[in-house]
Amino acid sequence: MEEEKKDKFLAPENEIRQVAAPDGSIIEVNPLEDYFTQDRPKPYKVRKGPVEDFLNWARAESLWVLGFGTGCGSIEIPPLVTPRFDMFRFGIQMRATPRQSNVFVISGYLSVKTLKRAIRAYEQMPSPKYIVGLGSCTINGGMYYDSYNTINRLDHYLPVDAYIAGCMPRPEALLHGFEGLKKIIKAGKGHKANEYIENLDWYKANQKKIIKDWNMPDYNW
Amino acid sequence: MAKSKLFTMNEDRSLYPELDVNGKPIVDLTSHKYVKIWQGPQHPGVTGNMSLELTISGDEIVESKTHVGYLHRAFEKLLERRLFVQCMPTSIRLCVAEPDTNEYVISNAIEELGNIEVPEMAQWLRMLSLEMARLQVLLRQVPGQAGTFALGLGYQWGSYIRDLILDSFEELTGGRVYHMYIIPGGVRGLLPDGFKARLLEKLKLIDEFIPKIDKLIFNNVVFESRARGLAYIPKEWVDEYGIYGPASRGSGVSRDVRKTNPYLKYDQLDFEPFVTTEGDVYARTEVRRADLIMTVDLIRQILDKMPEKGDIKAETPNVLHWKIPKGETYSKCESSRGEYGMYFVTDGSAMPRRVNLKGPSYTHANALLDKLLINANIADTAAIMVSLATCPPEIER
Amino acid sequence: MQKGINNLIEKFGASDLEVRRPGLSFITVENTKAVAAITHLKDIDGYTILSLITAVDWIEDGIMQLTYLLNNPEEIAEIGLRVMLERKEEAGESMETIHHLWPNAKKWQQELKEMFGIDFPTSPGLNDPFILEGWDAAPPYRRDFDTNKYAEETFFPRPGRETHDPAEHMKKNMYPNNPSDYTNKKYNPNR
Amino acid sequence: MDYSIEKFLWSLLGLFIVLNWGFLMASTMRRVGARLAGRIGVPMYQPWIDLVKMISLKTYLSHGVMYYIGPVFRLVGGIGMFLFMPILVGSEIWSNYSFSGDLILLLYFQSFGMLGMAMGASDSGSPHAAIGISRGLSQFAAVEVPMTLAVIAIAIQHQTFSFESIMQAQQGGILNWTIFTNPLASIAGMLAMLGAMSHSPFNLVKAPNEIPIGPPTEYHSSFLSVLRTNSAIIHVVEAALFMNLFFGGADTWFMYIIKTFFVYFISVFVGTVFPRFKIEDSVRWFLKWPTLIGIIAVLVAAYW
Repeated sequence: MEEEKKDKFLAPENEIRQVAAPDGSIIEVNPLEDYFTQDRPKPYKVRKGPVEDFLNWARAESLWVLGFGTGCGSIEIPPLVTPRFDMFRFGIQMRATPRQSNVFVISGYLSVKTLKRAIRAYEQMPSPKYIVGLGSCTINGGMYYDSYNTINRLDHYLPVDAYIAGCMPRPEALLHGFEGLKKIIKAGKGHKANEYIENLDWYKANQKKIIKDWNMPDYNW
Repeated sequence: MAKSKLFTMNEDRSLYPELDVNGKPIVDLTSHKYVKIWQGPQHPGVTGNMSLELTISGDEIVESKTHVGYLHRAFEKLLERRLFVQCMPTSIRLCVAEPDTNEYVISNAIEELGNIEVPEMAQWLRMLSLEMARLQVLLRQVPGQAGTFALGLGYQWGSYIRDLILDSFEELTGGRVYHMYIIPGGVRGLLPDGFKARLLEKLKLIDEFIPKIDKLIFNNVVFESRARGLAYIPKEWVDEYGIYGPASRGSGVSRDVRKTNPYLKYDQLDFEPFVTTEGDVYARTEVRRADLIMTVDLIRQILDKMPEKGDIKAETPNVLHWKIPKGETYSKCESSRGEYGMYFVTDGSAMPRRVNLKGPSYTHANALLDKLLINANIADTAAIMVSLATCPPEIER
Repeated sequence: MQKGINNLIEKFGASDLEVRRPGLSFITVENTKAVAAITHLKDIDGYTILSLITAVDWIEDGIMQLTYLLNNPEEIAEIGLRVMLERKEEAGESMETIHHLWPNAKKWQQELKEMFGIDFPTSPGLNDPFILEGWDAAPPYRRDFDTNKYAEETFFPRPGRETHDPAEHMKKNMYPNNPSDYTNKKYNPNR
Repeated sequence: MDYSIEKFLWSLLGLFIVLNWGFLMASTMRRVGARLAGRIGVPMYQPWIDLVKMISLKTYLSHGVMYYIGPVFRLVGGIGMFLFMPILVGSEIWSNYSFSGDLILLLYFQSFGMLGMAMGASDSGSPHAAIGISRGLSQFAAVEVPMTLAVIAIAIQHQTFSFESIMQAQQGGILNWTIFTNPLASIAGMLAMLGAMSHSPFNLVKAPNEIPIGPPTEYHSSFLSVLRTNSAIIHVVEAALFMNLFFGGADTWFMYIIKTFFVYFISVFVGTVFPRFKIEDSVRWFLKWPTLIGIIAVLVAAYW
């Protein structure tokens, strides 16, 4: 039964297939196992002391936000880079790729389809990484509490450092939320990424409960 | 017309993949000639949360497929579980860029089926809020078109004025993005004291803004060289593909609900939508620029012609017990992207039976975008999407 | 406008004409004649724009209604063509496809297949996922699919959310002595 | 050439100054751009914080050996350009390792970093990186043509391939600068500079809303900090290269900073008001006017 279900949603490029090697021999390729590492991530060591305090200060003062507008809250993110709000003043910048960003702003509701992409993007970010849940929808489902396609509680799927309430939060609220995140990081508490890795099984079980077509490796390095 | 020559339909296609019966190229990905890349959903060049599955050969796109559904919240299902008054806060979130049109189409549908006559003052105020919403969208969109070519300066200037317009919205309605000003039966409030003078003061900034972006964007050599001839839409496609609004007016077909089916008090205003025949990205940007000027003019006319006082809301039944007899209607208005309609069915109960929203992006972003992107350069995808003003939440709702 | 409707009634046996407002009418045609009627409207009567295709689930009557909204830009008229299909318990109503008339139609049909389970044989890409991904429950827009129940079972509702029926709540808290006051009172901000 | 430890330490000090000046210039330019848009912009010290933060990231992953070597090659390209170009005119301690044919070596080092990046980025496995790097290499090939022509014209004019001699020849008054003595070569060279600086309209290598963000898509943490360090150095050094060739070089550190700032400012200024070219337009543009001017400059220099 489990096998059948898996096959139903497997993307064609991830199917097990025969490939001709350069020397002419035929080899079997299972993309999910051969092309992706199956390694589990390990939690990093959290240090203490003045050096770490300085590094935490640097992490807080240089927040690179992933440019991924997941929901309707993303309409209030572009104003942050324009004259009225100008978040560059506070060392907050937008990055286009998850590899170079540390902050993931989940801007509003997450549909199941987007949650899958959000998990992939989050897992690719280098730690320490932070998630800011924007809007009521990430807290308890908000407006869409009874929708079959949007998640209710973000913290069951991804570790959230800070929530910004409102529907939708104003850009000022976002800036305030970033200030709050900075305080958390400077106090040395911004290690939710470790929590995610320590409780990976719980998170993965929750994620797999709603993402029925899990055609990706367990941890997207 | 000579400028459109850059785009020719019958060039030599011998180097390109063959087409199958549906007109889709037959692409063999194992031939090492093609690469499949995804633009989106996490991609700064994609308008909103959607993605394009592109098969490219070099920098050229040979096949494109739009993927939507990342923003699906099942509005139409949720509205079936809401009272008519509860529909309002939910429905305005259908399209976040221009929520006022949602307010209007659903209020209008409810009024039409519930036989409610909207007072005149309320109609003028509705028109004001719709035009202000269009204004704030166009202030982002016109310079945003250059932003897709990495000329972000105009966008910054435009956003500054847009924030001022949003301030006016806050004065009028209390909300910055979601206003819920238009409600079934009328509107929520009169103009605050001194609102007119302050708004007119802000409109003067736009008069100064237009010559600035003319210099920066429309007379810019690089912008012209990239936008001219890009994503040419022939006139014949307008009906076939269901193209609305600025995109159709860029191709020489005047489609504007405000003119064809005048709603509210649009028949008392003096305006003529701008039409050009070139059909490329530059033409569509020009149309939006003309729309911006026209919207400013319309707001001035509205402020001028509107009565000082009057009823702002018709009497409606108690909203908690409001039942509407069985019926169906299609209520539509002109949004900044084109005709924006809502098919509304009631069955005599306190909740709608079925709501179906039809935004122009549904047709723009699916069949049309797939078609326009073929043979385009991947560098131009963002520009083509923005020129069609695709708004994914109105596709999947 | 009138010509198109007359044609529909005479040639295709359409019935139940409902004129909603000048320029918008709804009319019912039999499902076997629907595609012919749409083709006639498009090619001869000038209804060249397909505004939308959607479905309404009349579960209590056992009817699945399809609505094709066609627009005539010359006469500025719209006709909503209702097609009544027999509703099936387990989805899978079937209707002829019109993707050959408009390239966009296949997307609507794809959506209807996904959301309502209505089948349009020979429509290209009908079974490709469009909006939902990895969906294995019943088509969600059918009336018998309970979205609240599904959401509560699938997602993790945050404890503490209370739902009040507004009518009951107001009766109890605002008009405890005379509930009929509440029912009769009308809201008028001008007063 | 002098290979003493003392010389090496002076060069290292120069590199340190140039690196910090590069960071300061980067944030200043971002502030200038922000002012045009009506914003305040990043704090002056932002690049240093970014650098510390990138190094302090805890996890990183690798895509193979070339992935490591790519940023290092890029950095070597930047440092190499710095080391073989004299910093100040006529100064013994600030002359670095310049020698009589350093101009040729410098042209080579300009492309060295790009090639290293090409290897590293294509190993990172991201299709955007591959597209970005193929764009970058084709544009660079086109930029090199007018650039080399301008350099040849100047070399013919001064009959030398040595920086020191070219800089010395421009001393003694503003009218001795190459931009006045050989305007054609200067125009070709400055147009090529716009391409070499990778600012809009020629920033299609990193075009953020087309191929986010080109070759460094997969680079993060320390790898990215190396790239950032390099870009700080290379912006100053590129500006210094054009300053030395066309604007008379600098005789004090103060002049060095002023002149590199303004040379760099030209490309930022152009970038703020022009959208981005497509790669084919860009290549065509470089092979048209700048190349033509460059050829005329060489002919003029050779046969006048």
